[in-house]
Amino acid sequence: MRVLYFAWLRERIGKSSEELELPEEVDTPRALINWLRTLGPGYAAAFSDEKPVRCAIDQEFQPLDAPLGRPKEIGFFPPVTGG
Amino acid sequence: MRVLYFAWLRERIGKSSEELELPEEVDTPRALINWLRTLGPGYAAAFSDEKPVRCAIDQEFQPLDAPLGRPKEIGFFPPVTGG
Amino acid sequence: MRLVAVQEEDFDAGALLARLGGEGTGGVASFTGIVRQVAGGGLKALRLEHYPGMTEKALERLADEAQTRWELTGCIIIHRVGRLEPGQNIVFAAAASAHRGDALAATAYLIDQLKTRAPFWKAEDMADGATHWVEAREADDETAAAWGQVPEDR
Amino acid sequence: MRLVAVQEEDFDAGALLARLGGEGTGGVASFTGIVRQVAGGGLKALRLEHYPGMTEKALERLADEAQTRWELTGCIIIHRVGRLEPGQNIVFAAAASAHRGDALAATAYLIDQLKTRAPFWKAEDMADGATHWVEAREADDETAAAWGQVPEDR
Repeated sequence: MRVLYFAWLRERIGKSSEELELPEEVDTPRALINWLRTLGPGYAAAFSDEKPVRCAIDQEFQPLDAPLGRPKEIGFFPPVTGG
Repeated sequence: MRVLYFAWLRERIGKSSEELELPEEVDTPRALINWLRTLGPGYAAAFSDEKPVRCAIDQEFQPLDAPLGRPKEIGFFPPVTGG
Repeated sequence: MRLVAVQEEDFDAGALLARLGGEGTGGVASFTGIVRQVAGGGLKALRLEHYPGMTEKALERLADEAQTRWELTGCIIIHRVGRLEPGQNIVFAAAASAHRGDALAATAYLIDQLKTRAPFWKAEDMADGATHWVEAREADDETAAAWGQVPEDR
Repeated sequence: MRLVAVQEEDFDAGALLARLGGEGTGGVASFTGIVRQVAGGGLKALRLEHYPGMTEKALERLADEAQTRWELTGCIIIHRVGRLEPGQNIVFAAAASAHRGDALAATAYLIDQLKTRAPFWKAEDMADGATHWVEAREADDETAAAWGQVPEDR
């Protein structure tokens, strides 16, 4: 699965996207966040607080507890600030 | 006093403005309308129905029963339709 | 920046918008009114008449009111008069502010109020030779009044 | 007429407005967002990041919603990305309709919704070398939600 990071999540993790093989038990974005935290200090820093983290599954905004399914991509980012 | 007519009032009266000496008892726009009606058939046609007639005293919208005072000019016209 | 005008010539909306984007401006809202063909397609042209002198004063007052009600960095009202064909510009209102809500609300206010509080009159010249004066719409009165605290001046 | 774009280049608001004045259009409303200098004057530039692909889909959806809610003859949303200095254009939203109220409301809707439902992020590069990500404003959520019936998608 392609995982994308934006804004300060991208900066803390040090990359804008990567292909990851997820363990089967990762079934929500929140579970994915918990798993990502174990990948290294950058991830741990990016996801130290879940409150300002939003996500999109296959480019649709979803709550962190939405069923993950088998999407092509998932994006993590802070609340949007366009306009 | 300068009296101005706009839109279909101007068309029916056949002029856009004129200088008139008003009798002293004409003390409101409505009284002025009643007096104007006597000046000829064009005036009578223009003011046959007061309901769609609006006025401005010295270029300020005023109700027909406002005190006339001694303005420099008074304009009569239908409800406005700009924009 | 403030500009109020009554004119026969067309206006350049892009150039006007550019003049509103100054120091402290976060957003510029605008409304451009266009002469609309009537249902059935018989409109040849509008003729726009106004009350010279009074019109400019009325528009300046609307601009004053908008600048009092909202925090604006600029405000424009331009209204054309004379003969206007379907598809041509007839009116332009715009407001600039640090905040988008102020710019949007002020623009809506200007155009809503202008419809009922500025001395313009429209006649329609039809393709079949008929000509008639446009009647005022009650809905416009209600829209203008919905802003509240507008002087009872019609 | 419908146009949705995410681009680094500036846009020409006047040319865009002209494209919206077509058959049946009585009015065109627009909002142009401009990068505002911060209080104190220390902002050198904004950097606008977005989620390519998702952003365009989100903007197309907002245009769809506006065209469903109001009777529009046209609709434009353009959002710039990359480095933008104070005074430069950042976003343009416009709507055309037979009726002024529809054009004005749709334009306000587009810009209010865009603030909370399109994946853009702003970082501020300050003149003193500091750089920080702009935080989302709760007031923007409330303004967007006030339109009602918006999918709970953040």
